[in-house]
Amino acid sequence: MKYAFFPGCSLESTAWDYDKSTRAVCKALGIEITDVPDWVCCGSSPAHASNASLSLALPALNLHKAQTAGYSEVLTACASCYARLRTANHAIRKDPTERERAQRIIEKPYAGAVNVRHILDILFNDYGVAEIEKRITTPLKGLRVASYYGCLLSRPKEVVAFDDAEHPVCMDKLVKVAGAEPVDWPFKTECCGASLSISKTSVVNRLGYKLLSMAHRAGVECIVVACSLCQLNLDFRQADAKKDQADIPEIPVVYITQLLGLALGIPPKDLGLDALMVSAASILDRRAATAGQAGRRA
Amino acid sequence: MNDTLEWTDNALLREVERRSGASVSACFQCHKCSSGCPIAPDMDLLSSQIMRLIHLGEKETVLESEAIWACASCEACTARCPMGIDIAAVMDTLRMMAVERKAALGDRRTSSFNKAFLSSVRWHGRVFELGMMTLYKLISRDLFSDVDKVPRMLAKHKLTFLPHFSRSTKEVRLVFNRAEEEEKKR
Amino acid sequence: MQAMTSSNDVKAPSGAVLVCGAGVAGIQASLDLSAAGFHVYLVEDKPAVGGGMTRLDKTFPTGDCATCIISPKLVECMRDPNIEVLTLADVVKLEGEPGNFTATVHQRPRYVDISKCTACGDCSKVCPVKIKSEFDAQLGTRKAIDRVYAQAAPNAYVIMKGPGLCIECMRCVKACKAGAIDHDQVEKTLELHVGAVVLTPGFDAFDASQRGEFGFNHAKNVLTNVQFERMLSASGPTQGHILRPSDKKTPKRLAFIQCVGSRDTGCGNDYCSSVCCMAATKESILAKEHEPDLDITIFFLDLRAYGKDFERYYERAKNEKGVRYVRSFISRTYEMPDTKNVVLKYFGSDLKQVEEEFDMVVLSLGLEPSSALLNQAQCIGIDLNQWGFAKTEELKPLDTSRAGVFVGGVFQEPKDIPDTVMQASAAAARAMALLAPARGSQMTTKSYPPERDVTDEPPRIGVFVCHCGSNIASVVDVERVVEYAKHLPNVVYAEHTVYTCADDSQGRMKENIVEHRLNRVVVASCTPRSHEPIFRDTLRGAGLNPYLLEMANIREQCSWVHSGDAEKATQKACELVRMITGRIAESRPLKDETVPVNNAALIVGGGIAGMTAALALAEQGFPVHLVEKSGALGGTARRIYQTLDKADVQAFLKDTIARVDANPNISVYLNASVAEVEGHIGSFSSKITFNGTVRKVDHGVVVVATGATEHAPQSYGYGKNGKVLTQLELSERLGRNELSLPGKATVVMIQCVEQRNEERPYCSRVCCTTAVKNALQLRERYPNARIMVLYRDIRTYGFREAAYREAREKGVLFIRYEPEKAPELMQNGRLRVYEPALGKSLEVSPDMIVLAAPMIPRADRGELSDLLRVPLNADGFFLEAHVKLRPVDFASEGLFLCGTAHAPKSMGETISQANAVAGRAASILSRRAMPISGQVAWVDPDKCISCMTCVHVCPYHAPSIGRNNKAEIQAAVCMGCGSCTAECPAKAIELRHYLDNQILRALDHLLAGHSTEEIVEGDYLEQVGIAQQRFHKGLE
Amino acid sequence: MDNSPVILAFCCHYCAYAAADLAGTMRLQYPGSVRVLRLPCTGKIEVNYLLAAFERGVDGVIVAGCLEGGCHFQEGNLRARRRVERAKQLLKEIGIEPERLEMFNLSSAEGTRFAEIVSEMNQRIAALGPSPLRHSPEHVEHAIEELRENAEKAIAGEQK
Ligand SMILES: Cc1cc2nc3c(=O)[nH]c(=O)nc-3n(C[C@H](O)[C@H](O)[C@H](O)COP(=O)(O)OP(=O)(O)OC[C@H]3O[C@@H](n4cnc5c(N)ncnc54)[C@H](O)[C@@H]3O)c2cc1C
Ligand SMILES: Cc1cc2nc3c(=O)[nH]c(=O)nc-3n(C[C@H](O)[C@H](O)[C@H](O)COP(=O)(O)OP(=O)(O)OC[C@H]3O[C@@H](n4cnc5c(N)ncnc54)[C@H](O)[C@@H]3O)c2cc1C
Ligand code: SF4
Ligand code: SF4
Ligand code: SF4
Ligand code: SF4
Ligand code: SF4
Ligand code: SF4
Ligand code: SF4
Ligand code: SF4
Repeated sequence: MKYAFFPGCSLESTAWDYDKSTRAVCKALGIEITDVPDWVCCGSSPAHASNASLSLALPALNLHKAQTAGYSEVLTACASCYARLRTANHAIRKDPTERERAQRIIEKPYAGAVNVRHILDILFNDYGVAEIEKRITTPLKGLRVASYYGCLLSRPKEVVAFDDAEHPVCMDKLVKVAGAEPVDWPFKTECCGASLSISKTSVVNRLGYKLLSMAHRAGVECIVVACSLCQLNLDFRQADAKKDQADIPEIPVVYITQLLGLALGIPPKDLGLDALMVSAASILDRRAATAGQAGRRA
Repeated sequence: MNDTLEWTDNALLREVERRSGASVSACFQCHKCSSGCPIAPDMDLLSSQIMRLIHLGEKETVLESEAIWACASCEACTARCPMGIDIAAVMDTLRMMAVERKAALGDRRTSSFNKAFLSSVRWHGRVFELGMMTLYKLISRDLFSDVDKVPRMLAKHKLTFLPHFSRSTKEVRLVFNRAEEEEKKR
Repeated sequence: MQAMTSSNDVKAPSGAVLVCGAGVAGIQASLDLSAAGFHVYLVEDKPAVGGGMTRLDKTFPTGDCATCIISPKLVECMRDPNIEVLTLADVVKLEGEPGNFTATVHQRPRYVDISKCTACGDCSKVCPVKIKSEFDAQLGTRKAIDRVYAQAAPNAYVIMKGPGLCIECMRCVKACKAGAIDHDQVEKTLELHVGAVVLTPGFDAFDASQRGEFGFNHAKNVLTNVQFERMLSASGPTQGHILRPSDKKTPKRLAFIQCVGSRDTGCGNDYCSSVCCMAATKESILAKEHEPDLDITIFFLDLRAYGKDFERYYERAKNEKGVRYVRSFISRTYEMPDTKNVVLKYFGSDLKQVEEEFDMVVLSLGLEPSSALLNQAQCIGIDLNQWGFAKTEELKPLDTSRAGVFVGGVFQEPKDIPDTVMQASAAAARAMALLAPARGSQMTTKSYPPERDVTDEPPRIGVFVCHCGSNIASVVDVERVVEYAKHLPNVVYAEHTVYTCADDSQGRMKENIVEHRLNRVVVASCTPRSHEPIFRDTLRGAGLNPYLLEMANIREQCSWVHSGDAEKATQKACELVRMITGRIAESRPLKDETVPVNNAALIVGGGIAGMTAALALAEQGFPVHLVEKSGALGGTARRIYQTLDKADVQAFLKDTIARVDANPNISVYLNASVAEVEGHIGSFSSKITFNGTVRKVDHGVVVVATGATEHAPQSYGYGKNGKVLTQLELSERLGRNELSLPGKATVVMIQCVEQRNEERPYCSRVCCTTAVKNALQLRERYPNARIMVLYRDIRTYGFREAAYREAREKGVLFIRYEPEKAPELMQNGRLRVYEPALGKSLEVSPDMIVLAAPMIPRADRGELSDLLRVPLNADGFFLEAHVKLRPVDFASEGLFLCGTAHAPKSMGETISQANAVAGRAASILSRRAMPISGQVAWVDPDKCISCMTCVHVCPYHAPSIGRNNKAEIQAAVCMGCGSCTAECPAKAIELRHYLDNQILRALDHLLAGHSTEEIVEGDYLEQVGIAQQRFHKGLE
Repeated sequence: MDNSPVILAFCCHYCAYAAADLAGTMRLQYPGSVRVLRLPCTGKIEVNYLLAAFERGVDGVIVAGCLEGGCHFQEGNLRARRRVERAKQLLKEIGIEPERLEMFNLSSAEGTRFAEIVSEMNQRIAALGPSPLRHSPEHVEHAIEELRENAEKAIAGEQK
């Protein structure tokens, strides 16, 4: 399995741990990923919100680079990049005027031939839980985990969804394969305020609190995410979100690649767990408890 | 918003429909969008009310509203509207129309952030977070929010003092220029 | 009158009709066709007939029990020798032409022989495979071999084969004593020669998982309305208890979400399902009756209470039952992880988002066209509309795109039961008109030996006790019952058989009747509700009068309910037999009489309804007297020019009038009225006055089609201000091109003017659609006009919803107003209205104001009501016999009603109903004589004291005071209820077959003797406390 | 035959009798004391029948008709209710507990309700004890025997 990897700006900075753990997990599973040469920012929501042509062209430029490098599948980990690349690609494929516009701006003949894929999709649908299961060495037994998909991986359904848009399950299945216990909760696809993270912190904090308290109500020990914005809003802003309401304990918010990495036996530092604001110590303890037993079996 | 509204004509409705590609006129005021919007508690007008105001041609009220800037583009509304109206796209369109109009915005923070973000991309090819944040704060005059976070982010290596550069910066600048040209053509 | 064509003439039409889909529509159509002299093949996809209605608990707007309404029809249908029911069958090909079709039907195997299965359930008991019950919408369970539901017809079991179903263990084969099971059955192909096809395949409920946001299949306490109906049903999986699936507790807060899968472009169903607003209202009322403390909230968009008496029902739910109606759609459901409660968010009345928690949520699913038929439409050769329903035209609602193939029920458009029943009768009438020459050509009639006169013989009773396989015999000691019976008074013969209803047993019964000179027969077996007709037929075959049969129900009411105590059950069986032998000793032979039928119809009112009914009857060959009060035919439709689907109404009207005038069977009386009506079903005699003359006519039926008019509003300056007109006036001006408005005119339409209020608590049904139609026409002519519709609820039910959307898309502005803040026309000519979703007022300067004025009954309706002795409802419209069972009949037989005289309705609906009347009337007019049941009341003139009590008591006006001043009961009119007999102070009336003697003698035998000498102490203790606990079946 | 109570149930054809059948189809279990007599409609119930039943010694009488408003003959069940009330009055006057007689309304889908009604009445009657007019089983058998002999005589007479 070979993919061109589009890390995107956040994986280079605020989400370097996501970058690190994605690369580590792919390596451990034998998924070959190579960075899109000279990739540029996808424009993210600012381009989308202020200049439709730009939000079409920047993804097209990147996808064309991947195509030129000989790839037909581009892998992203950041859900926002995924959504932007996919939305632009969808428009380019479906709508000839959009296609022509994109080609005029980037001055390249890109016509939508490349597939944009998210790491969850790859792990769940291409690689498959059965294969992953074979490689699990230290299952996180009994760890109660809420999967949080957010909105970017679910909507619009026709463009981005690779799972049930209202009740997605793929991350829960991966959690299960990691030996942990996926917990059903109602906010799987609720919005965390993603793009408002910097400009409207009060809104993001309110939404963060809602999500965290619901996760707590569901009795989870950890939230797993697949989007750098979600992680930022729930982990980095967790203290702020709970400021006025001290009724919920700290809940670590980890990337699915970090959780899976642990179960695959990858050392925590190779997964960037030290970047978390809310310590993942509780998860590590859980792993330690089962490590010996699992190690014997392996 | 005035206390008494006046139904002028369908001009605003038709403009928004043309630019967003969404059939706003089909809206039958079921309020499903408003009831599912995660940001609704922080909005001065709810999405279904915005649809109604568009019907009524209340251009100023809509474009001055804070709500269009509060929208997080989560598309919960679009995904579930029984009339298949892309409400999120309408919000995008309204934001663009509000910026074009060059009058005071209902909320400048989001648009400032967008400006800062894109200028970072324009010059580096990728986002340089620290620089972008500084720029954002200058434009938005929202100087103090989040300043406490910067040291922590630096400590966790989430922010760096040096920008990342793509090797395609020149190409990117050209793309920006051409995209702006394209937008004007619309 | 009926032309019988010889069968070797190939060109002659067939006298048989194929009815496809056996819901209430298919059953009604079949019964009507059979009654009118046609053979019917009733093809049903499922193993049992009955359709969607059998799953409902009670029905709006009357609260009638659905089972009570449909069960008798099912029974009647199953026993009708001219209706051949083919279950598990599909039509795969239809060749030929109107009058002569060949239908190819595939019948899937049932693996159980219907004729042998006694529905004992032994097989099901041993079957190891438990599956979720489709009938109970997955709430309950069933076995791989089971019956579809308790009262299923045909009353036979069926094996479900396929993955996860029957594992072919063959235990059922061993268990079945009747030898009914055959695992080797294969699909059969039948070729049926029919003259016409009536399609009634109905609906499937929307698949709730297509709209995942509502959480169906994810949140445990989110149910569909079909599941909720099953839950409310006393015979459903929870025995009528409202229980949350998550913890089987009674919920306290219940929410309904309306329009799930309807009015939804997103899932392609951008039509309204027409019934779910009322169904939710009904389900709320019922739920409140079950659990008075339940708080119920209905989240809705527009409340579509448009039908007869719906508005009152809705008001009752709101005001009397305290059901809360909230006008907001719900975006998604959130199941709380700990409590499994469901949180909903909505747009509250303070114009903010509100969050509220509920214990349970019901989704009001929409109706989609039958998926089974979607696949077959092409084979049948009919066009479907964009949503997959049958394609029809507004003014031809019963005709599909293929000639000779007619349609009725939900498959034509979503509709409720009364409209379904009506339209089914109408579709049947279309088939009757096509095949009129072949009427009676394929009817099965049985011949019987002459009846033995037993009047002077003392009773000689034979008792036949049935084992019913082991159903009775495993509990009741059948042989002991036989021995006991042998010693009962008048019993001369008794025996027991394994299956008394089996063919061979019945043959033997006939022999025994002859051999032992039996003149009374008692069968102790199952319920007479299903088997009495069978055994009555056996008696007739043996030359005995059928009323000399009695049944003792020792299965349903004995062995099955006392299976734990064989001794008591046996004793009870003996006593039941004893009681019934007492009764039968007093039974008398009864003759089912006939009354001669005059085959003409009198139709009062010459609007669309009257003319359509006249043509439908005249084309079947019946003479019609059409009486019109005004100087011209046409009625209200003379003022309407276009239908919603743009058909030319005036051309249609002109054509209809021409056909009426040209038809030699129709006599039209203009400027005429009916002065006198006498007689009863089959033979009426009336006087018509016209042009100063009086004509006496004889006829067999009466049809009331006197229509309705538009009320002249008093508000908004109507009548004084030239800018103000009614919707009907606008229709007229648009049609005549008499409208002149400035190009940029502002037109404001105000809906619900002077209606849906205290004075007129009903909805006129047509005005919302008319407004949409007129707005669209105005938009076409004045592209720059501003058109605004002020409404309370837009009631564009069914496919009219698409026009509502079209109007919005074309820039017509719809603003809702609340009755408390009604639009206000100010002194300065400006109109002000409060926009509730913004909380602001809106002002415009209208150039024209159009009022939706109510449709009101005609001022002179009382005269006709008195003349015909037919009732009016509280709103002044004529009142049908039974809203659901007999929607076009008056309570008195032989009198019918249709059109807007019945209730407000559109032209298309009027046409359907008028055809329905023709279908129902044909079943009377097509006979030379009407059979009337022998079980009727009779007055002994010697005892009658002429007090008139019976005249007042009888709901059907059967008794009257006759020549010698004594009461007389017209047998043709009497329905045999017995109310008069009980009320007559002189005890002068007897109800035949329920004579006082029969009842008293039964009591004598139950507990014989009058003396009170030997009074004993009872040993009751063991009886105390054995009352069965209510139990709940699994609710997984 | 034993001395357990005997309850007579007058059931209308369309609803109550159908519900009794459904109770059987659902295999519900209820006390064996009840005997059902079918009528076309409860509107046929006469005060006379109710009294005659008590006179002959039944311990309790159930009158069961359609739901109010759901009568297949419009309002027979409403009339029946009035007559049941009248009969109760008369019973009271002659010293029989009026609670021995009760009218119920149920739909044909309410098999469970039918079983409940029987259980309810059975308990009520059991608590009241046997009717003061109740005869011994031997007496009943004896009376039947007499009736049989009379009938045989009649048949014999006819044959002569
Ligand atoms: C939840 C709910 C509550 C309701 N409550 C009420 C109420 O209170 N009052 C009221 O008036 N109405 C109510 N309705 C509406 C009512 O159910 C319908 O009006 C009525 O059932 C329509 O009857 P039908 O015969 O047209 O269709 P159906 O009842 O659907 O019957 C159609 C029959 O045709 C069969 N069939 C389908 N396709 C084929 C085929 N290809 N070949 C052969 N057979 C086929 C089906 O198996 C079925 O037996 C309710 C509906 C729902 C969903
Ligand atoms: C205001 C209004 C607007 C409407 N708009 C539409 C619409 O846009 N689209 C649509 O499809 N439908 C519409 N309708 C409904 C449509 O008009 C009716 O469905 C249809 O015309 C009814 O026909 P009818 O024969 O039942 O009654 P009518 O048309 O009223 O005809 C009844 C006839 O009976 C005669 N009559 C009355 N009393 C007697 C008597 N005692 N003896 C003899 N003759 C008598 C009358 O003179 C009349 O000719 C509207 C109705 C109204 C009232
Ligand atoms: S969900 Fe769609 S139809 Fe409903 S109010 Fe919002 S935009 Fe209008
Ligand atoms: S896209 Fe915007 S308006 Fe729509 S639900 Fe999300 S935040 Fe609300
Ligand atoms: S055991 Fe036989 S007779 Fe009884 S229900 Fe089953 S198939 Fe029918
Ligand atoms: S053969 Fe099939 S239906 Fe019969 S008992 Fe076995 S599993 Fe059940
Ligand atoms: S508006 Fe129509 S589709 Fe919606 S619930 Fe009411 S009847 Fe059903
Ligand atoms: S305008 Fe007419 S059809 Fe519409 S709701 Fe009012 S009364 Fe009913
Ligand atoms: S109630 Fe009886 S007495 Fe009175 S009129 Fe009728 S039959 Fe005669
Ligand atoms: S038995 Fe019923 S229908 Fe017949 S006359 Fe008496 S009251 Fe009327």
